[in-house]
Amino acid sequence: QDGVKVGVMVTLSGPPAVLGEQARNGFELAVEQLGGQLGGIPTEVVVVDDELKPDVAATKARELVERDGANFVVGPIFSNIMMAIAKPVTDAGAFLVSPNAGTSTFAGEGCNPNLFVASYQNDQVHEVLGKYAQDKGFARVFLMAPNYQAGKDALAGFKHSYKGEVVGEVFVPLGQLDFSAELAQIAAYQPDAIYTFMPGGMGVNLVKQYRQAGLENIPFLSAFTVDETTLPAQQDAAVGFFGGANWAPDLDNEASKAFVKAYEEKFGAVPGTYAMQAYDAAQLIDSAIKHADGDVSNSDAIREGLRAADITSLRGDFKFGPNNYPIQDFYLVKVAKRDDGKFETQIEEKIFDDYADNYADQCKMAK
Amino acid sequence: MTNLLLLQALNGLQFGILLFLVAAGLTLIFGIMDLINLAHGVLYMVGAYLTATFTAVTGDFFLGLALALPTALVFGIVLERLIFSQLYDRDHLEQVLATFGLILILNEGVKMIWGAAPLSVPVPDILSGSVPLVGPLRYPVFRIIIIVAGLLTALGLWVLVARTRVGMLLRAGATNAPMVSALGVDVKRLFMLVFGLGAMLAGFAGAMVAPILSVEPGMGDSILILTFVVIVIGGVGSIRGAFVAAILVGVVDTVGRTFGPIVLRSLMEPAAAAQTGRTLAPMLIYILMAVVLFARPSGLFPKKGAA
Amino acid sequence: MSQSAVSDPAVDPAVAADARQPRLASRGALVAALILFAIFAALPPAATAAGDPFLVVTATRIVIYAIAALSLDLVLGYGAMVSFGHAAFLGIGAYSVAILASLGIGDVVLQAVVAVAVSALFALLTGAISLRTKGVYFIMITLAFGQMAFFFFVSLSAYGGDDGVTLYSRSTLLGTSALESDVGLYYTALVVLVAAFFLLRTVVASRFGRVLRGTRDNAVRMQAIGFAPFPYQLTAYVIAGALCGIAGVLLANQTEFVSPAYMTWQRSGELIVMVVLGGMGTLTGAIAGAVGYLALENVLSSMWEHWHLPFGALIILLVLYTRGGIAGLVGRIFGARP
Amino acid sequence: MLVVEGLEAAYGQSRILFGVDLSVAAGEVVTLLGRNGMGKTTTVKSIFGLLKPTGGRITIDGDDVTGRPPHIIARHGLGLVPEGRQIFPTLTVEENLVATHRNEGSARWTLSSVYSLFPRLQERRRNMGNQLSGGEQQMLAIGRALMTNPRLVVLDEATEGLAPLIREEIWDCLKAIKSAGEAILVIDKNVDALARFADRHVVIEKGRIAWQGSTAELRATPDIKDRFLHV
Amino acid sequence: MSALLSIRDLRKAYGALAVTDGISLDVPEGELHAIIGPNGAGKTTLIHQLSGSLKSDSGSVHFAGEDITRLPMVARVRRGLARSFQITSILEGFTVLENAATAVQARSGSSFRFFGPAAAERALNDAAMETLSRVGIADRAHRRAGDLSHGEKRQLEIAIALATGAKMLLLDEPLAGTGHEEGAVLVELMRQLKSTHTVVLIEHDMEAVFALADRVSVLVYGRLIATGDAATVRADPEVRAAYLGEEA
Ligand SMILES: Nc1ncnc2c1ncn2[C@@H]1O[C@H](COP(=O)(O)OP(=O)(O)OP(=O)(O)O)[C@@H](O)[C@H]1O
Ligand SMILES: Nc1ncnc2c1ncn2[C@@H]1O[C@H](COP(=O)(O)OP(=O)(O)OP(=O)(O)O)[C@@H](O)[C@H]1O
Ligand SMILES: [Mg+2]
Ligand SMILES: [Mg+2]
Repeated sequence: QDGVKVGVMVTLSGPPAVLGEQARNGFELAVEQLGGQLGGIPTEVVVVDDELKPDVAATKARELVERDGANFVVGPIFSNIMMAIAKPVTDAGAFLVSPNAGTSTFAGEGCNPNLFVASYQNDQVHEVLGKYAQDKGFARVFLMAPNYQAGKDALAGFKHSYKGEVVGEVFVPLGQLDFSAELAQIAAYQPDAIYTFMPGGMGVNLVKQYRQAGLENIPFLSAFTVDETTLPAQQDAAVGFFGGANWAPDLDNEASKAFVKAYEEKFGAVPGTYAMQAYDAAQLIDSAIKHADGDVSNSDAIREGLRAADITSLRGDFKFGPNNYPIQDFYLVKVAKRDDGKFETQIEEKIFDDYADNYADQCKMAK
Repeated sequence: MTNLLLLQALNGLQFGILLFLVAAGLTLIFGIMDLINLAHGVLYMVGAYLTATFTAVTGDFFLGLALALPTALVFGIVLERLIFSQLYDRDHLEQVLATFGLILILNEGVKMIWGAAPLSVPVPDILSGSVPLVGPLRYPVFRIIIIVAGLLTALGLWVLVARTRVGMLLRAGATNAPMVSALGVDVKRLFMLVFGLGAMLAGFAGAMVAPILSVEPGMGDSILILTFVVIVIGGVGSIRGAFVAAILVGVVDTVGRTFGPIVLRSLMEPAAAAQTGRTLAPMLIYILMAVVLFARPSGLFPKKGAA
Repeated sequence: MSQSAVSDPAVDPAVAADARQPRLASRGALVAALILFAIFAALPPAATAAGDPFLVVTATRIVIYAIAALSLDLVLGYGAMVSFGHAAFLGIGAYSVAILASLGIGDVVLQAVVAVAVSALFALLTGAISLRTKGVYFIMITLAFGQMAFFFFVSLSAYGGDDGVTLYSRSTLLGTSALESDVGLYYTALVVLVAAFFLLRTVVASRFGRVLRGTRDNAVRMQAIGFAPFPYQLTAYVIAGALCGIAGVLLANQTEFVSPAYMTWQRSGELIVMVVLGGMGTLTGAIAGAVGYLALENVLSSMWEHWHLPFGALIILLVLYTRGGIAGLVGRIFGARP
Repeated sequence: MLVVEGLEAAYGQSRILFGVDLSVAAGEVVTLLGRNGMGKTTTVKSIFGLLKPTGGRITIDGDDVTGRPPHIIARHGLGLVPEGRQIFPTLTVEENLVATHRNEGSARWTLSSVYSLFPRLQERRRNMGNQLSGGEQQMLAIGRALMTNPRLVVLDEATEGLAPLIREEIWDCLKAIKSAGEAILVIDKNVDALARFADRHVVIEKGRIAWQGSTAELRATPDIKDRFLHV
Repeated sequence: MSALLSIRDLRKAYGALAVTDGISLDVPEGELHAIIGPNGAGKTTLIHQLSGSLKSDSGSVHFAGEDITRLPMVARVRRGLARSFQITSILEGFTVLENAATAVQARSGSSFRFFGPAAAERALNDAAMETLSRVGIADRAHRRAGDLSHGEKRQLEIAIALATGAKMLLLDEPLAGTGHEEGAVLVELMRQLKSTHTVVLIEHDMEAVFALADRVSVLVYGRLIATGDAATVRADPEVRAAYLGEEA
């Protein structure tokens, strides 16, 4: 079989569709810039919507690898979908390259030779802010996250590197609209800072209401709450709020600058990490195929190629740890309004250098 | 602590009124006209999007609102002509099916027109900012506006349904439309206009929450269930019931969420308390609904004379 | 909107036309079902021949949902009990697999027994409470219980909370690994479907079924002739729940993954949609609905990013221009013939 | 004022009416007689557009209303007291009456005049429609029709379930209506009572007009009743 | 002689309005007892209370010596006390035959049978068919009940009550809405029933009442103002004033 087939499985329906679209765009942009080819061989990209339904995703994933004979599956955005598709994809001998989801499940004992995470291990981003809060000497911090697995992991991650006093720890129902109750508590506690993980629409609600409640004088530390996918809706309300990331559009390196420029021209929106990571995922696959001299059927060569991560990542330093999760730098980012009126996160300071996740050592990769 | 409790009660009240505002249009279409309209949520979304767009164009929230409302009305009437007018005499479940289809269409349509990224509607400057309450606690002005809007809507609806001839004809038509027309009333036209009104109310709710909530595709889906919960707890067909239920849900949810854990901690050791609290919090309103319906199988204010 | 003798909008020409229509209709439904089953049975070889063996995987999913829809039709179509929390049983079934598997009990028969037991118990408890209410109130109170079940599993960190758990292998069938092969799983599901269909078909025609249908029609009258609705409705509810639990067991094996996402209210809604789409109270309709809904979803979603648009439009058209869903449509086409 | 020619109607496939002719002149009282299931109500439904006629022609004061929607037909001055009452259960007695009240201006029938006809309704004015006794519902149905101030009242079994006394009052009321120059089309089994003030009688048999004639003729040919009504 | 049905001081009020206001009455086995009275007197309410579809505020009802005041409707039917509805209540979706057959099923064996088509049970259908012909709508047996004409529905209403096999029937205006011929059939039916059933009959059709009733009670504003045989009641001036008028 000549040529390579890549299935891009991301969430394209429902509110989170915007994340999926960024990832898809990022990946397609990369393929386009590589001349419509990955590893110099004819490339077919199939985009699939996982509908954010694990069982649908599982079936569609099998369809990709078993029927359509995809060699790589790039996806997904969300952890619970990752749980559903990892097995079918890797069992079929194909490679799963995640442009965002990075659950701990596959980072430790559950690590898998055919599963590569091009983003980060979920906890790391939270640790960034924990570390920052620690270094900054915030004595009293208020924590808030949605009441589901990722939310619990988030606060755990923060506390991993924050040792100060947690004055309040609140889990709000998923999809909560009105945060008055929580904001009232915050106002009452008057903490040195709040830390929150409030993805998607919830983040938009929270940021707007936080500002309206007149709490902006309390530092707002967050993860996946103020980023390029939500800023168009938060706008000025989010300016000055903090996030953590492995990259930001203003990162000072050539590749990144070119990428941001190209992306904005093509899609008229500021790219976020989702787009960046998908772009890198494409580069990784490209390099891997090259490494295998275009023979995608040679899994071992492909695997070596991926492991080598012989690419110029948009985020600068990038390599894989023993568990196929990245080792990279992490930054504190801050929301700013650009001269052209658009909003983006900008790098405030580097928090971790060549940072690996805490599960890597538990991974006994079966060769 | 106590004045925090008070504040939370106030927040609950405010959230309840917000819920009623969103449910208002549905009390008309589902409660009174007895049409199970799952598309209520998407109409609410459309209202928010229209407001976002018109506000962006005109640069003024109030202008945007003024343009969005009539547009929503017309939109509702068009939908009524095309689809709903044929659903009145249908089985409830066929209505469910058709309006489910409409949800899919409108959600997708909105995504195609406005894109998947959430939109922004800034709070109008005059209404931004907050007024001081006890101690360090402050209260956003815009919230007060929402409360006022909700109360006015409630009053208006109640008068329309309980005190006017239109209201009577609506209730009559809902149980036996052919008979009403046999007595010389153009039920079709009446229903068309009232449906339009319901759609406009949904749109109004969408417009009012746009500045505090994320305007995004599917924003109506989760709120849809809440609105039905409110109407059913209150007793289908009772405006008063819907209002009381909305407040009840708002308060129970808010206060329960914030003080439930504290109560639990006094009952069991922290870890377990936290765990139970986390498990129960999202169930609260459903437990509330189950309890209410168990005690009062036709809601708090059962419709009088319902066969 | 309630019917009224003044204009009898309910009167279906086909029904008014022929006295023996009901019996005819049910015979038609049987034939249609048999045809469907034949197609199902022939699918795997056909798919292989057509060089698309993967079709079986998609078909398995359809068959499993057909079972769930079928179980819902018993309460919804024949008992006028619109359960908006039916997906909870799907989830209970699926989790019985996951949890038992993690305890080292890997045989599907045992898992199914537990699934049935737990589902039945859940149905018994929630049903007993829900049946105090009627109509829309029943819809919403069942929703409430469905949501409680959902959030319970979301908070079940031991099994991944809302992230769910991956099954490391499919269940064994009486010690054999029959389910490991897709075709094996497919035929197992198909057998369950066919069995369920004929079981329910006899049940609705039985004395019990008659009481159920009578109560749907006019509960007051049924009481006045000596039937208390409650025990019959509750029994039906329990049967439906148990059957749907089995569907859950199969679903877990098909996706080899279990998560609360199987029991969201949206999922319950989809089940209702399938039944109504296919035509309530015909059993065959429920199967047809599941096939129609999932096949359409499958085809359209692979064709166009904005597939929800045509999908929604089709559903609306079906409601507006056919009475009684797919079954009604088919019935009319053939009924029209002299 | 009402002229029905060759009226045909069916429920789905089952045809019920096969060319019914009948007419009611202004100020005239016409009865529609026939056994159960012969098509009386179906005729009424068709006249009011509640059932789309499959054939024939219906004109009111000359203009063709065949197939027009019910409210248009009703606004031509027709008032219906339907079979089986059909009162609105979720409205109070008073609301039932005022909801469809028409021609307020030249109102011959107003709330007070209906109440004086049926004092019982006034006592129950706050009751919901379905919180009335069968007879009270019947009174309400009649009152409701009168409140539309029709020029032609159509009563389909309007005295069903009414106590003898009330029945008498209804007859008197109909006489009054007649003398006020309004027309009446009435279906009722109390033929003798009707005969006291009706002008013409139409007997319908299996969806066809089997006989029609004046009260005098009806009295003159007693076998009519035996043949068609089995009295 | 012991009464089959004996009512003591039965009351039901809606708010201030006492609808049945201390009714006491004995109906001996085999009697056809008619209750007449103005509209809104409380007749149907009394039936509701006797059949158990409405809870009484106070008073007692004994049936065949047993106190059934607190029993639910279903239990009373099972003891042989069945009713018909003034405002037609039938199983519209069923065929006419199935309507009756269902009623027969209620008294013959358990209905928790999940196998074997009920529609094929000869015993049920024959018994049902027999009742249908007794009320004179056998020829409509296979029609959808909802498609019957009003009068036909009224006949079916009686058939169902009859099919329950109860030994006592509470008939609420069985003749209302039936034409002359059908009315005649029903009157004849009730005459036959007298030999087999105890009947409480509510009617506004005086011809029928005075032709059939062994005894007649007159209910006015929730109170029994007179009870006795047809002739005496008919003669009673109070009754004439309150109810009969010139008629009869
Ligand atoms: N909705 C319906 N669908 C089908 N057939 C019907 C329907 N309503 C009535 N029929 C049939 O049409 C015929 C005439 O019915 P209609 O109601 O006109 O009789 P009617 O003369 O009013 O009798 P009644 O005196 O009992 O009211 C009857 O045989 C009846 O079975
Ligand atoms: N739910 C209710 N609430 C209030 N009043 C009621 C209710 N139901 C019935 N009533 C009143 O109770 C009185 C008795 O009603 P009932 O039906 O017993 O009369 P009835 O003797 O059967 O009259 P008819 O001969 O007209 O059927 C009526 O005046 C009615 O208005
Ligand atoms: Mg009739
Ligand atoms: Mg009565």
